[in-house]
Amino acid sequence: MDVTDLKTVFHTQDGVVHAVNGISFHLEEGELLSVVGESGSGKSVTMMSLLKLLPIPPAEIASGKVMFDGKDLLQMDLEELRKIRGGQIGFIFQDPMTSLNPVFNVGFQIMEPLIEHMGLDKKQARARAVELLELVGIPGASDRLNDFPHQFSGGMRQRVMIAIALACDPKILIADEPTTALDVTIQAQIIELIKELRKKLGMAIVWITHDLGVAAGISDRLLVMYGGFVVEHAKVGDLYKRPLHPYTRALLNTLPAEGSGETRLRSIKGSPPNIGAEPKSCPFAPRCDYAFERCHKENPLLERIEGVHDVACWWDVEKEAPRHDG
Amino acid sequence: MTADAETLVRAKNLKVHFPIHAGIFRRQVGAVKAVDGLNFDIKRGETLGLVGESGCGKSTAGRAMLRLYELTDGQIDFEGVDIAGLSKNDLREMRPRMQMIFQDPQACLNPRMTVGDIIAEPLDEHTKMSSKEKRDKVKSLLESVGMNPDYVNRYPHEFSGGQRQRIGIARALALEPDFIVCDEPIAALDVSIQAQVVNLLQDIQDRMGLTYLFISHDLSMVRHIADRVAVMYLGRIVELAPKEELYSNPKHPYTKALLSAVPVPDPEVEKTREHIVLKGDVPSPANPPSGCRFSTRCPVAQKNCFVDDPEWRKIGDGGYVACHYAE
Amino acid sequence: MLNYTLRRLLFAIPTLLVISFIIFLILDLAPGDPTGSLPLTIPAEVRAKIREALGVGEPIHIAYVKWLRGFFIYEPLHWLDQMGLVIGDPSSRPRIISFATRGPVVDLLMERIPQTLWVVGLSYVVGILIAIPIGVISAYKQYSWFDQFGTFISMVGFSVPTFFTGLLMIVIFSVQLGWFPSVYDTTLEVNSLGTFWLQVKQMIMPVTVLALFNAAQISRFMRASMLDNLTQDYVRTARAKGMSEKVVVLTHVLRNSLIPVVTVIALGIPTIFGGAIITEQIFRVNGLGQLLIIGIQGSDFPLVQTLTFLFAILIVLFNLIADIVYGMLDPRIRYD
Amino acid sequence: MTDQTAGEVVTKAQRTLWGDVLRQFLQHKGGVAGSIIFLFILGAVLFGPFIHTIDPQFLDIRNKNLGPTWGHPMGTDNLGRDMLAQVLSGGRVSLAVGIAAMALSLLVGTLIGIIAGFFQKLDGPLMRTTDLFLALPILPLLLVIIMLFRDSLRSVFGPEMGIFFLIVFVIGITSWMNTARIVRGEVLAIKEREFVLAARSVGTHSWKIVARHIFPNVLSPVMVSATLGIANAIITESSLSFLGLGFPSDFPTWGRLLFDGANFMTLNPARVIWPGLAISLTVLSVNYIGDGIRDALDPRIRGR
Amino acid sequence: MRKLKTLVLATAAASCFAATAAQAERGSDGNVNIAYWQAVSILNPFLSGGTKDVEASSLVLDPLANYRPDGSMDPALAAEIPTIENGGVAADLRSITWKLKQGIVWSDGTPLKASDVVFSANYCMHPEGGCNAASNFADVESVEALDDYTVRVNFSVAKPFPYGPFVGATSPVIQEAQFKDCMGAKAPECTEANFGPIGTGPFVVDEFRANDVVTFKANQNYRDPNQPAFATAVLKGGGDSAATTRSVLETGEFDYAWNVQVEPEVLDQMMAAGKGKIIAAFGTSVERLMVQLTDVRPELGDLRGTVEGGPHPFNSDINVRKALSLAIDRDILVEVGYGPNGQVTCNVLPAPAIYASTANDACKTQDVDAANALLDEAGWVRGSDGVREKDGVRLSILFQTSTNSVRQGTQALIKQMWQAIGVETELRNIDAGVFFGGDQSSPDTFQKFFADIEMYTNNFDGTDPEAYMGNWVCSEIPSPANQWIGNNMPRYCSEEYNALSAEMGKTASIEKRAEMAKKMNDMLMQEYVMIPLIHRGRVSAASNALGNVVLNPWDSELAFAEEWTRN
Repeated sequence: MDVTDLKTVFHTQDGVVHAVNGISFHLEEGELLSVVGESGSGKSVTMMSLLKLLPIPPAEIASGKVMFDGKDLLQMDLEELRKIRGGQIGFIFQDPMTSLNPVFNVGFQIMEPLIEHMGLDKKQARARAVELLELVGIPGASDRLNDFPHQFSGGMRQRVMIAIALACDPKILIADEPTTALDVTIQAQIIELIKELRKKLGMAIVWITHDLGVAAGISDRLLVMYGGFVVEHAKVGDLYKRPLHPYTRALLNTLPAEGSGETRLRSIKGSPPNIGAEPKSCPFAPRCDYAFERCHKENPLLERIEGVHDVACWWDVEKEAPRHDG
Repeated sequence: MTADAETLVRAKNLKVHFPIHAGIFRRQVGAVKAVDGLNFDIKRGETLGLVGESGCGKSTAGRAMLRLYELTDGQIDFEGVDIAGLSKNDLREMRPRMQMIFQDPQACLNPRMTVGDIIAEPLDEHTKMSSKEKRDKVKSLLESVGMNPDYVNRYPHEFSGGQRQRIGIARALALEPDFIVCDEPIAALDVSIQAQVVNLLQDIQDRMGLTYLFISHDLSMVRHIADRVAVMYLGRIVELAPKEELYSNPKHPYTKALLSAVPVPDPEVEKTREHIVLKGDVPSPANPPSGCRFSTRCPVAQKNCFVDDPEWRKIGDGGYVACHYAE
Repeated sequence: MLNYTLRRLLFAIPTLLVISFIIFLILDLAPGDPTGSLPLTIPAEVRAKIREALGVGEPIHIAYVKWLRGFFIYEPLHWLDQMGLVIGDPSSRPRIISFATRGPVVDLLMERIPQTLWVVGLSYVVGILIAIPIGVISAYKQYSWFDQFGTFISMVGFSVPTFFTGLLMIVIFSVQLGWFPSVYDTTLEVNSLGTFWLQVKQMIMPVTVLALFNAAQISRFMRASMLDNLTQDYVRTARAKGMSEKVVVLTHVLRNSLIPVVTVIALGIPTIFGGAIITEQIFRVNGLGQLLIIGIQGSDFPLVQTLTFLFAILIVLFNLIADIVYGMLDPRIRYD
Repeated sequence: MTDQTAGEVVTKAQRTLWGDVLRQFLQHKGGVAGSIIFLFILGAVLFGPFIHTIDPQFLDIRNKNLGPTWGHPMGTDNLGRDMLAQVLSGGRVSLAVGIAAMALSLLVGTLIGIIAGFFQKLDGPLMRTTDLFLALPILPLLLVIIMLFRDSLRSVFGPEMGIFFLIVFVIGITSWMNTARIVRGEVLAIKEREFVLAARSVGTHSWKIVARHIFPNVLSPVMVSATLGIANAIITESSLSFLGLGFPSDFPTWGRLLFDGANFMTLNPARVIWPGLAISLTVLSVNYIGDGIRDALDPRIRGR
Repeated sequence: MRKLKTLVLATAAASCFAATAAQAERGSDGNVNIAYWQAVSILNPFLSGGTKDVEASSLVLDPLANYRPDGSMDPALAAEIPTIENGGVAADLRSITWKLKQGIVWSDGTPLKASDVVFSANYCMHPEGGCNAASNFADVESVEALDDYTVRVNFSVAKPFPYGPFVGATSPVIQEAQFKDCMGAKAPECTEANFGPIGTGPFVVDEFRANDVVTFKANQNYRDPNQPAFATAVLKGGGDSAATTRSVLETGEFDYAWNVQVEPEVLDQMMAAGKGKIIAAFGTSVERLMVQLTDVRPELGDLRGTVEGGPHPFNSDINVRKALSLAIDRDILVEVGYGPNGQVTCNVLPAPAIYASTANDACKTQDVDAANALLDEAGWVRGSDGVREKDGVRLSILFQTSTNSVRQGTQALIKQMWQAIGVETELRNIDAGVFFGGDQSSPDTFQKFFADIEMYTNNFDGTDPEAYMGNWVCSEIPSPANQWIGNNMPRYCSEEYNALSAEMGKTASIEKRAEMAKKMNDMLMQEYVMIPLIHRGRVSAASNALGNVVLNPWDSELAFAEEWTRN
């Protein structure tokens, strides 16, 4: 999958909100790409935009191309796109409590895409659903098909969500903060599960999270987003060892380091930006310790530094000097 | 656990059960044992971290400490006074000395009140200040939590999550309490904001000599802020120890699992680290397992764990644990 | 769920007793006299005799106990008698007798139920059938012209009194066009296509008038409920699964949106039995509503007491049913 | 860099909550149109009689059943009364009844809803009372109330005001149940919100919690039922006129005008069109205002 | 409007003649649809709740004699009308002997016997039965069967007008066999009999739905082999007067609509559809104002509205009463509310013709100036607000009547007329069931009359005014002592009037009786204790397709339904 210059705006009564501002990235087969950012950084909106899952209006995908299997998803009509959704690309959402329909049993909800996309009859779909539940580690799968979402615990519900997303053997799995609403021990379970499934099924995964710790453990590559932009992009090892964007650095710094003995945490001043009008400057500039004149005037573009390491900043933190002179 | 002058708050056999009514006549058929026998004390000026997963009863315990829930059993000594047995009026007298900071900065501020009114509410209740005095006090409180004092006439929805949490803190500080229960004060905040709030809490503690009960599920934050840490599981404390002790040398298998589940923001470490993944879910507090409560999920459980309730025993240097096999 | 239902049922009994007593008290206090519509040529002494014979002046507690006994013991037993199961001596059990007709009130009610159910009930059904699609489309296309138009029509339907719309329809369709009868024939027996057609023709106008009124309210609820659910996370999940919009809206959202609406509908059912007083009067449907108004106008206390109490029972019952239906539709409550 | 200065400037200009609601309301076309029409009607019935000065009760029998003329823009009825004057003066009554009855029903409904929601022990009894009121036969109740209180009210307030109070009372007392149910549900939800807990942790008295924290937050559903309540009360009053209860017969209200005119529908359509239009427009506009308020108070919409 | 009236009368006359001419075969004319806007509750007229029940049951039950539309008596079940001349009425006026027609059978085929007549009397006179025809049996000592076809009614006093029992639809003959177990307290329990009495009338009950509809079919045993012309009849109840009238005149769904109370202009419009006609006839009904002569201020408590409570603050002044009457333009009231179906009247006893006085006709013309002069003279001076007052008493009238749109129109008109003479009026209308009911606890009954003026219509059954004129003797004054039972609403009390009333009860000669009745009428009129307004016709609507329909103001409108035909 290849995404270029994706822009999504929301038309609200207070004016146009630019949630995603020209994002480009690609996803290779079988890899795990993490998208990291705070709330409001546009990471979820980006992923929703790929498959036009946002309510239109108020949302509008202003520009961009999403090439998948040689076709632009954004140019497809809804019927074609439907086959991709659920069929080729599976989705897992943040809150397993509300993401499952409370009035249908989980069997129905798993079988729905199977019947829709794979043309299975009810019996086959049921058999497959049992397989899937077993795959995601729900004991007593065949009995639990008739249970309703509220009869599952949070972790189990997320497993059901995963089963639904995996139902049609998708090539890509997009996981939107799948563990944020879960407890640490349950989070650990889910992460283990995803790792296993990845080994078994070999699909590509986009993993959206705000937790740098989680991302560190599972990703191949990372995208760091801020204010609707990708500010840094690197392989996992590079990013943690050598963060180039001041935001990435600050973010890593705020985490209480083990045994550092520091009495105070290092924080980022201010609060995340309210996304509004089309940004004309670096969105991080108001909170940035390195911000200089240019940052307030011009929006930095993502540029390749070396290998697979891109950053969007006018300041070179390593040299402690502006990246370009002029 | 000897009583010394330093102890500010002490919980003894603290129990909060919520009755379950069922049947045609709504007879009580059981109880959700949200908090089932806690014993700990908090020394003046220290921060006790209380960690555990959702549903383990840590928030209930925190609220019970301020007697926002009626206790089923046990007592809470606040400077030697058992507040569990106080009358409503006496309790009201005590209120200014202990306050609370809440989890959800969205829900803990009344959306229809101005910031000034919100912060002044405790002053209305417990002081006889003139409105001018109140206003000045509110302004100074706002300043002390790092907010512009001109914001008094604004409404909560105009602020971001972090700012709202500051307002909540200002409200808790208004009566200059000795003891504050912080109920997951950073859980709903963005990573970059969490640090700001934690720093603020620490600053205030230093400045005013406060005592905190810091409830959180975020082990790394607790590690940063707390002096001692108590780990809760299913209505009980399974381990309590000074933080270095607890983090470097956890005794209880649950504490060990919990610590290993926390991801480390370092891919190198993550690659090599061995995670203890617990099986299954937390049992229902309405019907906790017999014996050790953790026995159903414990990787090292033996036969007697399913039968005998482990005793709350002292271990190591100032630590306590409730496990048959911890050493 | 069962326990809950039983508990509510048990609670309903004292509630109903209190309600019945208060209804009784109000009617006892209410002015009016069953001899009011007698011709003035009948002298006052004779009227006094008639009142006496009817038992109008009885002390309230005696009348209440008599009525309670009649309603809860004698009438059910009488019903059993008619089923062929005679318990005790039927002739020793006085039934609740209407002042005006000197006939058993319960028989009167039974006679009225068919046309009330046909007309008012059908109008409710028609109203629901109109309202649900309107509500669904209005919500799905919020602020579209369809939504605006539907909102406007339903508000007009709600705001124009039925005595006006009813008369307007009669003037247009009965007087000017002569399409439909203005008077409802309660004795019509449907036994052929011809009589069925007659029945349809005579029901069209009253059913339309009432259905419009009902549809107006229900469609508003439906719209609100749909709007609530359309923004839920599970809708996004369904779309992400690649479900067609039809399935998303008509299966996932509709099913959830119907839960509160069905409750509202269930709570509205007692009003069917209460009849639509004004509409029944205009088209002379002579159902329960008309019976009630005649009873009130003629100060026929036993009739009014029984009818209003029946109505109270239905309200309490359908409150209960609404709760149960809610539970049945919503698995979260069903398995509580 | 210290975070003590984190009190960054709030980007937007200072806005009060109600200012926000108003702004949002003004975006709602239906709501704005409704408000304009409602204000127009209100203005017309309040000030109209000063411009159109014919006495609505004056019978001009030689000029009965007139169509629209310059002197009688809406014609006259079968007793020669001027329709415009009657519609204007009837509007005063209908609107006054509508607003006052709505206020009463809201007051009772909100009070009972709050008490039932907040004090768990009273919940059962109060909700059963609500059932009771739903089951009350309105017509006999009205007769009883009119009989019991008419004379005393008449001597205190005069015939029209006395009946006005009675009608308002009856409509109010028989229409609060829905509000009570809605408010109760709302209170049950708000009661669990943390700011109520926060107030309790401060030691605030129960009644103060209700007044300060619960009541302001149930206002929005109450406002919505208020608009519906006005419409409902106007319609109920017209039904009372239909049943011959209510104001003296020469005292016009919209409902009575419509009812009296119904038989003259084909003879003199103006007799039903104008009062019918007045009722419909009022109800319609008030409903749209209600819609607007609901949307404006809906945080999900406002947040967008 | 004038034209319409003559037309109506002409039709009435024509059909009178036609009645004997056109003869169809029984059951040949199919179905007749009759609309009553008050639904029928019961078909036992003795237990009925109103006129509609009596009239509906008159299709099934016959009395011994009916009144014809011209006021004469028609022997229905009797062989002839008993008179003093033919020896049927005893010379001492204390008994009347009826002879039944031979060969009359009940609809179930059993023969009608004198014992049935005796039973009917006993049924109604039973003290616990609550029979509403009991007044027809006033002063009846006993009823005995002399043989199978002869019945004698014995009175305890001399009865100059002995045609109370068994004359007119209110006191028909019911079948002993059917009702013998329904005497007294058991009367209400005989639902089946009350809903489907066996009679001797032209129709038998096919199906009865209380308060809704009655279907009848022709009585195969009816005494005239050719009657009724209709095989079936449907009597549908409910709606309002305008609606039932519309269903005859405009939609043509019904053949006959009872008791039309619709504003004249609306009626004209309905008639324009050409489907039916209005039939009207004038009986004794007079819409009148009653003037309260006693004080009704609430602060009097129990004495309110009683003679003991003292005289009325202003109504007790005859000048006021007279002025009120003078100020009313009755023509306008007729024109607006009644059209051809009302006539201006100045008498409370306007008919039959021999009883009608002409002494008071001056009231037919309104004279506001005279009224004003009268009040000025009597010392009632206009205050600043235009309302007259004297000694602190304002001429402010509370004017009550029953709820009915025509009455409310009349009220409004009168209010304005009185305004012209400086009298302020507050209108009140009360639900008819309360107003005309005798509820002791209600302050709103017309008997308690806690108002200054009240308006309603009254009349009398049959053609004899004796009992009616007896309404205004002193003993008829309603008061707490007699549980407010009494017909003398104005609380008028005059020894002279009492004496006249008593004398009339002893007088047999029609001419003398007429003279006395007129005198009593004039006394009431000149004292202005009652202010008559309109002599009201009974008005109904009939389809053009219905033949032989005449409105009968003296008896049930359906009393001669057996003569109806389909044109």
